[in-house]
Amino acid sequence: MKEITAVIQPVRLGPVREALSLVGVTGMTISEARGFGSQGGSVDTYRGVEYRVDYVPKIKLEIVVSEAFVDPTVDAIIEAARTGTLGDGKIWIKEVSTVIRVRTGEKDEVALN
Amino acid sequence: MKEITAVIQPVRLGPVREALSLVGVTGMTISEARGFGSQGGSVDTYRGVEYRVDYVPKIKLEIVVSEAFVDPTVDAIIEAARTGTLGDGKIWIKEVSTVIRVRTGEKDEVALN
Amino acid sequence: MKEITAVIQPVRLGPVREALSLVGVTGMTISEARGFGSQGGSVDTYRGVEYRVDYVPKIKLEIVVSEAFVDPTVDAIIEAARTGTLGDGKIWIKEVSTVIRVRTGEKDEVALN
Amino acid sequence: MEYNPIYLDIVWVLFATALVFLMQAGFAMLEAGATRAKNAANIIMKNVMDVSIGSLVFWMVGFGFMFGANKSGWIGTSNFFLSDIDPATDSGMFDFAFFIFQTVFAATAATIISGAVSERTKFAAYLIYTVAVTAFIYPIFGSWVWGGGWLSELGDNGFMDFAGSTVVHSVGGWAALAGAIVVGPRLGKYTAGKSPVAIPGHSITLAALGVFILWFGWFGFNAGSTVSGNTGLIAIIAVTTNLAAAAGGVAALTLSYLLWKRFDASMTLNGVIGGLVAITAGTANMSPAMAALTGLIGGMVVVGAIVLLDRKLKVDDPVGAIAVHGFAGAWGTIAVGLFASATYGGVDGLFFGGGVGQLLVQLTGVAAAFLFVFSTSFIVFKVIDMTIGMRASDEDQIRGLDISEHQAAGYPDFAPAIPLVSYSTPVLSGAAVPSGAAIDETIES
Amino acid sequence: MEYNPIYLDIVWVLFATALVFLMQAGFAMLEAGATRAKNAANIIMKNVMDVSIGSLVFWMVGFGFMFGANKSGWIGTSNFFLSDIDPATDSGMFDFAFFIFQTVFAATAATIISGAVSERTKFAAYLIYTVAVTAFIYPIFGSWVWGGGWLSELGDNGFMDFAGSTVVHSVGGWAALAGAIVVGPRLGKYTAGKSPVAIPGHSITLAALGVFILWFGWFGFNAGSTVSGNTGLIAIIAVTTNLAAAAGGVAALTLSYLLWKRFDASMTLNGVIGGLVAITAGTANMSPAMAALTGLIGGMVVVGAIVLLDRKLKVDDPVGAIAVHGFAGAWGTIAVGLFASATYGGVDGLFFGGGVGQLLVQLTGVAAAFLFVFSTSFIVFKVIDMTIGMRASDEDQIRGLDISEHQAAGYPDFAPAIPLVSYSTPVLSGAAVPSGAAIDETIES
Amino acid sequence: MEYNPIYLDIVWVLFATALVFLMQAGFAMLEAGATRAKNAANIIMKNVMDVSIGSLVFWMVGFGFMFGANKSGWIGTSNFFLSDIDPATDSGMFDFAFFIFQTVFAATAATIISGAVSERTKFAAYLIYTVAVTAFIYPIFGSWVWGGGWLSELGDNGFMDFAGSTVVHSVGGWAALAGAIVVGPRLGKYTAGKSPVAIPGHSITLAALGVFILWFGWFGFNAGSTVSGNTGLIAIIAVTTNLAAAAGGVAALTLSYLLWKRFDASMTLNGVIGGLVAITAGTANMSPAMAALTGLIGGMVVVGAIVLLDRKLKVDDPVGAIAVHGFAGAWGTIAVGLFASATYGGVDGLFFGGGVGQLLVQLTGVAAAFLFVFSTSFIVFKVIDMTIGMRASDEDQIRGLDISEHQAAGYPDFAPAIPLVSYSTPVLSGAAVPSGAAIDETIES
Ligand SMILES: Nc1ncnc2c1ncn2[C@@H]1O[C@H](COP(=O)(O)OP(=O)(O)O)[C@@H](O)[C@H]1O
Ligand SMILES: Nc1ncnc2c1ncn2[C@@H]1O[C@H](COP(=O)(O)OP(=O)(O)O)[C@@H](O)[C@H]1O
Ligand SMILES: Nc1ncnc2c1ncn2[C@@H]1O[C@H](COP(=O)(O)OP(=O)(O)O)[C@@H](O)[C@H]1O
Repeated sequence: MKEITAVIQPVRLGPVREALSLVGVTGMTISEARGFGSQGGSVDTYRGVEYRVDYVPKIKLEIVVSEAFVDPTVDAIIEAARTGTLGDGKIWIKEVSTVIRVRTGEKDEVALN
Repeated sequence: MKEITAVIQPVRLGPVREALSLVGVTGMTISEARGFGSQGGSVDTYRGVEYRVDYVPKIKLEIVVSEAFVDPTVDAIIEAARTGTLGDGKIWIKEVSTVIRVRTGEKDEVALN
Repeated sequence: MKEITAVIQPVRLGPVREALSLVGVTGMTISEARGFGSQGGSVDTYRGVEYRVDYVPKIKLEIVVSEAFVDPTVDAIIEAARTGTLGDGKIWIKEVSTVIRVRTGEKDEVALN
Repeated sequence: MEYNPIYLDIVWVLFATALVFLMQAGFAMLEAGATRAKNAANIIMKNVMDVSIGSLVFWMVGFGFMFGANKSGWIGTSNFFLSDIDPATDSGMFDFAFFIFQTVFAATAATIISGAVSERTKFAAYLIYTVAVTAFIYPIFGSWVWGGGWLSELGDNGFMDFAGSTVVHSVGGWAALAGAIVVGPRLGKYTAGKSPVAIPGHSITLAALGVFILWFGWFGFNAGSTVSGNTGLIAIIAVTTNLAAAAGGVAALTLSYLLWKRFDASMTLNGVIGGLVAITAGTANMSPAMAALTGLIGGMVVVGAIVLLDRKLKVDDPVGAIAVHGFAGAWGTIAVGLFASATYGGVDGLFFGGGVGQLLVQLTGVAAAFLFVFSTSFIVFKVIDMTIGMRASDEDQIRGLDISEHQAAGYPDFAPAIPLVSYSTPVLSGAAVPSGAAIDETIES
Repeated sequence: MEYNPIYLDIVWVLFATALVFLMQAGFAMLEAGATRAKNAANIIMKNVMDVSIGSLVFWMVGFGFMFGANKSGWIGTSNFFLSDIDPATDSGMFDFAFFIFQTVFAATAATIISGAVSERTKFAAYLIYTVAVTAFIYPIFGSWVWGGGWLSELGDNGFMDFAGSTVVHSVGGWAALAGAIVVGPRLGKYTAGKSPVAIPGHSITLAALGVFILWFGWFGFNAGSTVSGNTGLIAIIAVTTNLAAAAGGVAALTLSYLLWKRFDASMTLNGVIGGLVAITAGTANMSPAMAALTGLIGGMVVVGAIVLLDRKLKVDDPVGAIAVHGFAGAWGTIAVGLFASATYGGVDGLFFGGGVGQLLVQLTGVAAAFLFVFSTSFIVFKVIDMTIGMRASDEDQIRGLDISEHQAAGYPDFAPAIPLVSYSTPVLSGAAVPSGAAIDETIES
Repeated sequence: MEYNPIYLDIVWVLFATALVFLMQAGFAMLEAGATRAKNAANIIMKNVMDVSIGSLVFWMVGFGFMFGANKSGWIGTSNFFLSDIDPATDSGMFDFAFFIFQTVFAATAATIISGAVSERTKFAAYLIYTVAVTAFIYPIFGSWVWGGGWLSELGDNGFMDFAGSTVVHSVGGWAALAGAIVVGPRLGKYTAGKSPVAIPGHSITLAALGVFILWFGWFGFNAGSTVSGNTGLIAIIAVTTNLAAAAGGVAALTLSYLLWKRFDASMTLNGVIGGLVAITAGTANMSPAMAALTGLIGGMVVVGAIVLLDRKLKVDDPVGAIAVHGFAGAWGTIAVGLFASATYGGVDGLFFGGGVGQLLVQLTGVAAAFLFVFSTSFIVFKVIDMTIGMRASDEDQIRGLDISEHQAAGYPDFAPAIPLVSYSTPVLSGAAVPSGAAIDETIES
């Protein structure tokens, strides 16, 4: 199984979730994050003093999937999250050795359905 | 060493932390998260228009442990976090190659005590 | 490629980001976290009843880097984040199999520049 | 010292002025609370600036157009910059008191609009409109009713609008309607299938604070409209005002519970204001019981109008200003023709044996307000839209107007990145759930 | 125009009415700020509805029970729906002013209760209780003191409660006590070992805003209780009110610093209100110095009562309403028997040579309030509990009443998922730290 | 009943007192909103305690020093604890009203300081200073102007400061300046290269609420300063007050837009207060047009002074109190010498043909205020600093004063860990961007 981490624009969360549902992903965990990268932040002002806000609001998705789902999941995210502008985000994939569903104690693939 | 990620119901955080202390886990990092899964969200209303809140509040725990601690840790979490209702959460485990304590520069197992 | 997770004191975020820029890290994702560890929390009072705040505010950094960057990145973080007091945080490293830039679909090392 | 009743009059008018002034804080909190955190700085800047600009403009020209010598019956033409007021006399001083009371009324009419066009209107465009409403639109209509103009001459008693259900509230409400139509709904407010999407505000506590402050201010708004403290009328006005507000809140809560089986906080808050707006016209002409009834129906009108605007007319009004001020204001003005009782203010309405005469006058005034204000406001907004543009870009709406218009977040220390509410999946009772793709189109593009 | 003092009376009463009305905003902000974010919409809905329902019910029946013709000395029996007021006369108008002033008083008594039962009471249950308190409990007790009833006949001067330390505040406080007992403590408030757990509120700024608004409103509450502007008494009342509030704040800060070595913000805010509640009875009968002393002790009473209720009696009062209104109200009423001075209001208390007579009358009134209000409220709450149920389920309390009762979060844009404060590990000074398992049981099950 | 004008005077003074009292809520919200969430409890505690302590201390000694018998012209020496007031007479009652009005004025002067020293001053140190300012510094300077002292005797008309641009606001502002200098800038406010770093406040909505409440309160502050309701003057005062506020807001918005091409919310809010502070001295002596001009310039003075203090003088004033109260107060006092018009208050300023006489008197008073208040405050703050210490440690500032001084967070339910704004990278227009290392040193060490 793999864990797919995706950092996306907050406004793309809706479409990404819809796209994931279509490819059969049934669960995920999301959290607020702030990104630093080529997109750059904004320059704000407070009483005449400017300051740079370096970190751009992002949403981080963590999705654990079985091997067979990795490619469709990644493709679905890319398609739904892409706007073509700087800051659309990154996806990265790591190996997961075990998954457990707390409620039932089921393990691995079974825990993911 | 392993990283154990656990997504649990916010209200179980207290018991989980107590349980972890009992099995000897001395550190962890937690963060707010929102979960999407079989639990489903709620249907709220705002001036007569209903809307679905898809994401359910969750707490995410990240705990880095040495091999010997993996099973006791996972068992402790499951026991303390389980309520038996939909949405109790998931636990998943990944391999960690290096751990460093910032304060001292200590590495790996030593960094975890 | 590797994913470096670093949990640091919030007030060290500025210096860490500067230090990372100097070693050439161009992107990262940060999020709010709360830490539990040897640092301990504070004991607050509310209308005469004391309560312990167990979790200390922390910032979590997630940085995906190619192998060559792992050591400079870790060293930069340690140096900039260290204050020498309890609670300076932990760094841990995991293997990443694939990285994709959403905007372009570029993969792996290329996606990281 | 000899007794001069004018001093108690001035004291009373200034007391009322202060209370009405504080309604600006009420509107600011209600509007900010009922919209998203990312637009909070923009909302409060609109509120601060409409009272600032409005105060200056009304002093320069608005007051003259409204209360200056009015030969035609259509507009006043003197007393600009208060040039007719003599500061050497006590009656001149009373005139200053009257002027400042009218100033805060004008500012109220102006600020009503800010809520309805919030979260997607450019700041500069809003400032220009504020000038138009406080310099011309509000004063001209006002002169017809309170400045001795043609509406004040209709029928036996003239058009009756004691404290401004129509003159202030409907005027604000219909201008808000024009603005909301011209600027269009917020990005993401309607799905491609045109179903409304709920976009809850960011703080119910601030919204409730705003409502309590408005209710407080309304004691000054209505009872101050006697512009005299030497009259017992102010007591019955306070009674009718409070009962109508209470009844409006109860009605909105009950009706929304019957419709949706929920104790809807936002509707209840709007219902209270609806009750207050409704009683404003007849506050000095009704018995307590009729006032409660007027407020009760006012609260229901608000619920109905919100649903009508949101679902049928597809007019996006984030705070409910059009329903509350436009519709409930019209209802309250009509109610005078129905429920007025000679025992209280000398005039009988239809249900108290006064016939339909006054009712027809009331309907005429309500219609005149709608036609004049909606059309002139629509033109002004359209002209602004075609020149500097009314609507913030989609990208700016996504980032929030705080950053895009003011380069500074309203809550720099607390800025949620996750829209915790998933605006993209409305579950409409009885409506088909729109497909994901359809929503996507509307919201993101 | 001839001079008629009634106009200044009406102006004064309406001024005071508006200020007392705004205390609703004060209570709403204080209560919302002192409770958790997940219950904010519920709290403010309770506040909006108790003033709305209270205004209507008090108009229908409450005012008649309280101030109607009272032959028995136990209850008024006329003037329902204000049927005895003649709108044609100035004195009828004054009666309207008196009525609206009394209405906002009744609403104050009602709203006190909402804080004490907050975060775990069903909304419908609360609404029913609001009807009971504004229709019967408050008016009946009120009739004994202010409606010419038996307490007003006791001793030489009758039971003295100028602006309602007992009639309004203790009545609210003892009803709150009954409610808090019947509904039980919030989920997680006590460990299995019955140690109290601190559950801090979500916004100290809103709580402080509430306290400042209450302090402001109290100038109307106390000085308005002359129901006349034609008296210099209102000036000394304003002085004693302010000094008592100040002294209450200083006392609570100092005492809590002595006890716990902390500058406790929440206690200080409660201390200010305690000072205000305490001076309310004797505000027109004491020297400034005695007023300061009454407030000082009032602030200390609040600290003591909070500890007593929270630790010994295990009564969970999230906002401190019982301590502040019940206990400090009782203290302030007794203080009249001790500190009243004939120089100020014609009556001497024990310390000014008046003997124990008045003190005994004061104690009788305080006891009567407790017995009548606590017992009737307890019965009403019990009946509600046995029929529709008072207490929200554990699951609903965990999710928060905003979602469970109103299907809408108070802060949809900012909803913290992590309870950043770990409610499960109280560190009680001098008490054993309870074991994890024990807490778990109480909080989660 | 015979007519006695004193009752209307008392009613008016108490009305004004209540409004001025509420300014405490305004300051609390403005200051809390303009600073970071982690210091919110500390800010509001300072505000609650300065009015509490100030009320007590001013009653004990301050009022006597300010308004007691003043033979020397330099300080009053009687009426401590109000010992000269006779409660048996109506005029004694008026004296109580006068006293309570002056109390809330003193509390205003005290609370101004809390904002300027916020986010890094120890709570105990602040309390001590509050005693000094309300017992001595404010009353002594006040006695020179309003207590029949030497400034009131200068020139033909004495130093003219109708409602306290200097007596209250500049006194507060210059004390704030001394405090801000002694305590030093907040950790991280200046880079090693001494460039200012922007540290935005945590809630623009609370800040705006504060400004609206202050504007509301100012109607009482200025118009109440007649200490009589039997005068038409209160009407023109309300007019000039409102126009100046409006003009101040417009000026600050416009000027900051010209300078930085941004609709700066925080500057605009400060500009409104600047307009109000500026008109306070001349509110009863100017035409509406001159009042608007005074406010307009007041708004610009605020913008200029903020930039001056922040960038050139390196004085860290988180809420802009020094610019708003010190500088705009001085400007407004001088403006009386320029714009006063005999038509309004009997005295002509320079531009109305009155010559430079009054202007010189005004300048003398402004200078006296600065010299006396700045030097005495500086000494008091220095003594506090050398004994118990003024400044919270760097570590305490990082954690926030809520935890370090009060052991309780202001927002326990919502506590952001990430400083979402990156305070460490100021982008100064026209200034070199300082290097990371340099900033690091200042901020973190
Ligand atoms: N090396 C990295 N490790 C972790 N997250 C990264 C990294 N680089 C970028 N990110 C995340 O991806 C987001 C988008 O990256 P950015 O470089 O701004 O745009 P793009 O990916 O379109 O080139 C960043 O805001 C950050 O959250
Ligand atoms: N595939 C997944 N990847 C990551 N997190 C998941 C995944 N599936 C579920 N979760 C997390 O676990 C939580 C509980 O899952 P859910 O399916 O609702 O209930 P249960 O695990 O009891 O069947 C979700 O809210 C989500 O946070
Ligand atoms: N085993 C662990 N797994 C994950 N995070 C940890 C672990 N131990 C500590 N941490 C994180 O590191 C932070 C600092 O650890 P702590 O033990 O308090 O101090 P130090 O690392 O200086 O000894 C904690 O607050 C927590 O966020």
